[in-house]
Amino acid sequence: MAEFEPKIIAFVCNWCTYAGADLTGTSRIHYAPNVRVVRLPCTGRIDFMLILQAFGQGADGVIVSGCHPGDCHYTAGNFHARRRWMLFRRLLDFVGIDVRRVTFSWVSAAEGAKWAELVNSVVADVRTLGPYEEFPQRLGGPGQKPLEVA
Amino acid sequence: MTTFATAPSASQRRNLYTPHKMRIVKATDEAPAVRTFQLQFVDAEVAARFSFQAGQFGEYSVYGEGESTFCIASSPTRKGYIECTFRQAGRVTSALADRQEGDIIGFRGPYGNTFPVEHWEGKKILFIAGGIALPPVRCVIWNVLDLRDRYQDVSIIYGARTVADLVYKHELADWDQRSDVNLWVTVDPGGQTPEWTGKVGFVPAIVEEVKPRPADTIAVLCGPPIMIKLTLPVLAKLGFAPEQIYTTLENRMKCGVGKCGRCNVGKLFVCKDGPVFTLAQLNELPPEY
Amino acid sequence: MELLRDKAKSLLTGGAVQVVIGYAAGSATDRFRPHFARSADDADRLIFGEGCRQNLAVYLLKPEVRAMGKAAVVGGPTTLRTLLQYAVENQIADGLVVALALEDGRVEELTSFAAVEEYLAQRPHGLSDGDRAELEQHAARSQKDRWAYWSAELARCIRCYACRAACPLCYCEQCITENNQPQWVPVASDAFGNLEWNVVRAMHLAGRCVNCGSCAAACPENIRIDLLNQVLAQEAMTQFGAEAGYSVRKEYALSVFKPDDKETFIR
Amino acid sequence: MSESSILQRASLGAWLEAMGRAGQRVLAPVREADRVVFATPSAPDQIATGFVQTPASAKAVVFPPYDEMLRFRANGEDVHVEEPSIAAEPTVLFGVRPCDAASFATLRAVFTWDSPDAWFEARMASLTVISVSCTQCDEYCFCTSVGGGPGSTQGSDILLTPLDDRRWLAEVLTEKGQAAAALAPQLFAPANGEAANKEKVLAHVPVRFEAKEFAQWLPSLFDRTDVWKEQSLRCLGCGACAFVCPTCSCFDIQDERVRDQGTRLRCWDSCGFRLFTLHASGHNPRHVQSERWRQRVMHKFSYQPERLGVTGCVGCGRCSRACPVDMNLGEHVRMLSEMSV
Repeated sequence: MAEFEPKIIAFVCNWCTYAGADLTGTSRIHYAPNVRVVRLPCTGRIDFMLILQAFGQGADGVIVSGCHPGDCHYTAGNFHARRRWMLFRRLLDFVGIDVRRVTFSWVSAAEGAKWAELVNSVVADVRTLGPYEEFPQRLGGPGQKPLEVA
Repeated sequence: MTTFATAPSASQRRNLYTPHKMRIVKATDEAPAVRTFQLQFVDAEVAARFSFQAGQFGEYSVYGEGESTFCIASSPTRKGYIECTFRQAGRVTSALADRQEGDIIGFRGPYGNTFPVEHWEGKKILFIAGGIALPPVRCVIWNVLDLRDRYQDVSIIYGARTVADLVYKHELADWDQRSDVNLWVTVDPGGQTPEWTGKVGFVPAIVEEVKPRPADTIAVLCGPPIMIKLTLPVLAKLGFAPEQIYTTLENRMKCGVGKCGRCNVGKLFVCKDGPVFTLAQLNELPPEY
Repeated sequence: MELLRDKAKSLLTGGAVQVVIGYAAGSATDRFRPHFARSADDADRLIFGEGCRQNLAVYLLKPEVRAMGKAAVVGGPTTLRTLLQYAVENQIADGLVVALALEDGRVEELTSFAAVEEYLAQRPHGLSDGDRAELEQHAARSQKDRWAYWSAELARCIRCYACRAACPLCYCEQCITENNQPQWVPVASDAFGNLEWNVVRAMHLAGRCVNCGSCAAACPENIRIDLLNQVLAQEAMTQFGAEAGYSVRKEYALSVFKPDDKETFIR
Repeated sequence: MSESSILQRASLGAWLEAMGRAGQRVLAPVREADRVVFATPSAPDQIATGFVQTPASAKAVVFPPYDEMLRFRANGEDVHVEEPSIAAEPTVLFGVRPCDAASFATLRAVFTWDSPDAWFEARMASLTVISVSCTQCDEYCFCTSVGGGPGSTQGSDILLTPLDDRRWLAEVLTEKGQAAAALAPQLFAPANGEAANKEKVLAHVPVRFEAKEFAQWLPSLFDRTDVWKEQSLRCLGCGACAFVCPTCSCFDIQDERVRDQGTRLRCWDSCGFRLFTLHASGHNPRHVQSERWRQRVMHKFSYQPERLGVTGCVGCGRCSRACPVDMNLGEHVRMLSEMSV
């Protein structure tokens, strides 16, 4: 059986982490291709529901990353996000969702190397955790069990 | 991955919620955010068996977004296709508005009752419509005009907020040319453009100005609630009896077949006992529409 | 009970308020129902007891009740905390509501947010020992057991939204579940839709919930959804020292931040 | 068509096993945590006793909270559509109350009039209802006001009445009932006169109003907005009453999509919700809670009796037990019916 290739979704802020990831590419730094990057204006706009939607559509791991505190293009987006993440992570853990599959980080536009290292380590961690089969899949999605046809 | 069997052909279908596939053969932009689709059934067998009457509606679906309820805007006298006109308002209509010619959408119907056009033979017909409510009236207009000799005078009073909001602009021009149709097109005060030659004023005011005579006349009246509320007294003053006035109600609908329970006005289901009602019937219903 | 009824009558006959929102006897001996007393006779039906659990502050935002004029609302500390959270969220103006705080048979009339704040300051804060113990017991389970419990419990949710209707702080004109472009929270009561709804409900109340228990009391499936709010309230307390409904200062856990908020998991 | 016999309660296990061997899924009231729910009992003693009514109804057997109506996948301009099979699992619903048995007639009236619903018909056809008469009731029950009763046989294939804690009087009422009894004929002994004892053990459910007479009178109350407003002041507008109700059949049709594939679902809906009648223009024919409460009462006690000839309510009391603010339908309807005097 081919080795399990985890699907990782990364929600990143446009001004820092997305630029950082871009720098990773222009610096020819190789990193695991399992990540799919979704760009949002700010971590303040990265709604916690996006994380649930990602898992509900087949993701095995999620990365949420943005500007370091103090660097936010909108001044306070990442500060609010941090508080939300602190509460949301506790709720996910309490409900029994595997919080090891959700990674929060700050990656600035200059930290191309950190982005590569972050993605590689997340992919490695999630690969050991295996596919996230127990998370309920969204109805209508590829994760749905086959239909008993008329 | 499962192999997808195509849906069983119409005849075996017992699941009444599965739509027929229809292809968009022509898409026209009538007004800002208002489009008309001309649709043909993909399955020839369904096309052959399909028939409808003026006033009936259907559930038009965009797979993945849902279904929307519009009347069939074309006349039953025109074979081989149906038309629908809709305004982009919510999730489904926005998805519909993005569709191009050649795309496939779903259609369930025809549902609901009809305008009793055959009983109106030999009478004068007065059509009054406002804004996006012309489509449910237009299907009756063409039905009558395609059998023009069976009816006396045909008058059409149609108004919209602005000139750009008028739908079926080219058909309005056709009706204007015809000698056997009296047409008054109006725009709300302030909605006219410098080149505008039609009337200016709200539809109720224009009806008052035209002073249609009720004798031996059937009135078909559709428009936004405010227009209906202000036009009915005018017709009453002119002597129109509630039995002579027909309208079609627009309620939120999901199933279209009298099951999902939401489109009732009093004890009547608009999808089964309507959507076409006479004013006399509406007057007996509680004010729940 | 007599104290409450007399207080209500004096407020009503004196014209201080036009309606006293309290409880009256219900369909069975153990059932009580919200009661809108607008006359002295109505006031005679007011009672208060162990089974009175629906947070009556929820009615203060209903148009039908607002149309009655100035209201007095009966309740315990969580109802009072709801009033202060309403104040913080600009839902009701000071002086528009009279609170009738009930505790071991005594009735205290509080006519301003400041009075409510002071009354609450002398009462115990945070989760009760019972709530905390129950929460710890749930949290102490293994991750697998927690998921087994919650995925089974949330799968039973029938999405009747009684939790949302009963919660005084769930007052959005158009709830996120009613947005369908896109339909974030699925309409069907499947496993994913239920998980999404219950997490969204808890998160949208994070730092705002006053732990009145109306949601769990309203749930026809008896799902302990109040635990999801309590764990967030506890976390907001330990992480930010923030507790909803104890002050009129315009801040609560997620509406403000501190540049040096400490956390242990962000890389 | 009904023949009575005696069934030893101790022999229930044998009967249930016979049903299982015959490929029937058995659902019965089972105690789970602090609640009684419909589930497959692993043993007969698991079937709950000593309760008046289950919190949720059994309608999910024929009208589940959500149903997949079709699946689709985009294919360029075209769409592949796939329909789920209509086949239904043969099921025995054991231990429901006479009011629940009667409720299937209301659902059948809605789902089969005019254009029959394929799933409902298939599920009803493969359902056998074995109900147990009520020997106790509570303040919320009012089946006797809506044409039912603690020992009513309406809608049941077999009605069991507990004569004492050892024996049931078994009334086999339909072919399905005969087929179920025929799975273990040896368990049924002749009743020889025991049927007369049935009335003695039944619960006494006070009659609160007379539904037929009330149905005539109710339409004239439509315009009494003061009455509807006063009754529904405390109603919070949730869907608990509709979702626990055995005869509520209103549903929503929603599409779920993930990228290029998805499914069309039928989901439970309630007339108490704001979106139920909201027009795209923002107009809402029933925009305040008192109008929605009026619709609930009118639909069950006037429209359905008049249009479909069935009661819209079987008086099981679930909505009143489940309501967060103790809206008691039986009490409210009694008040409305007394207004007519």
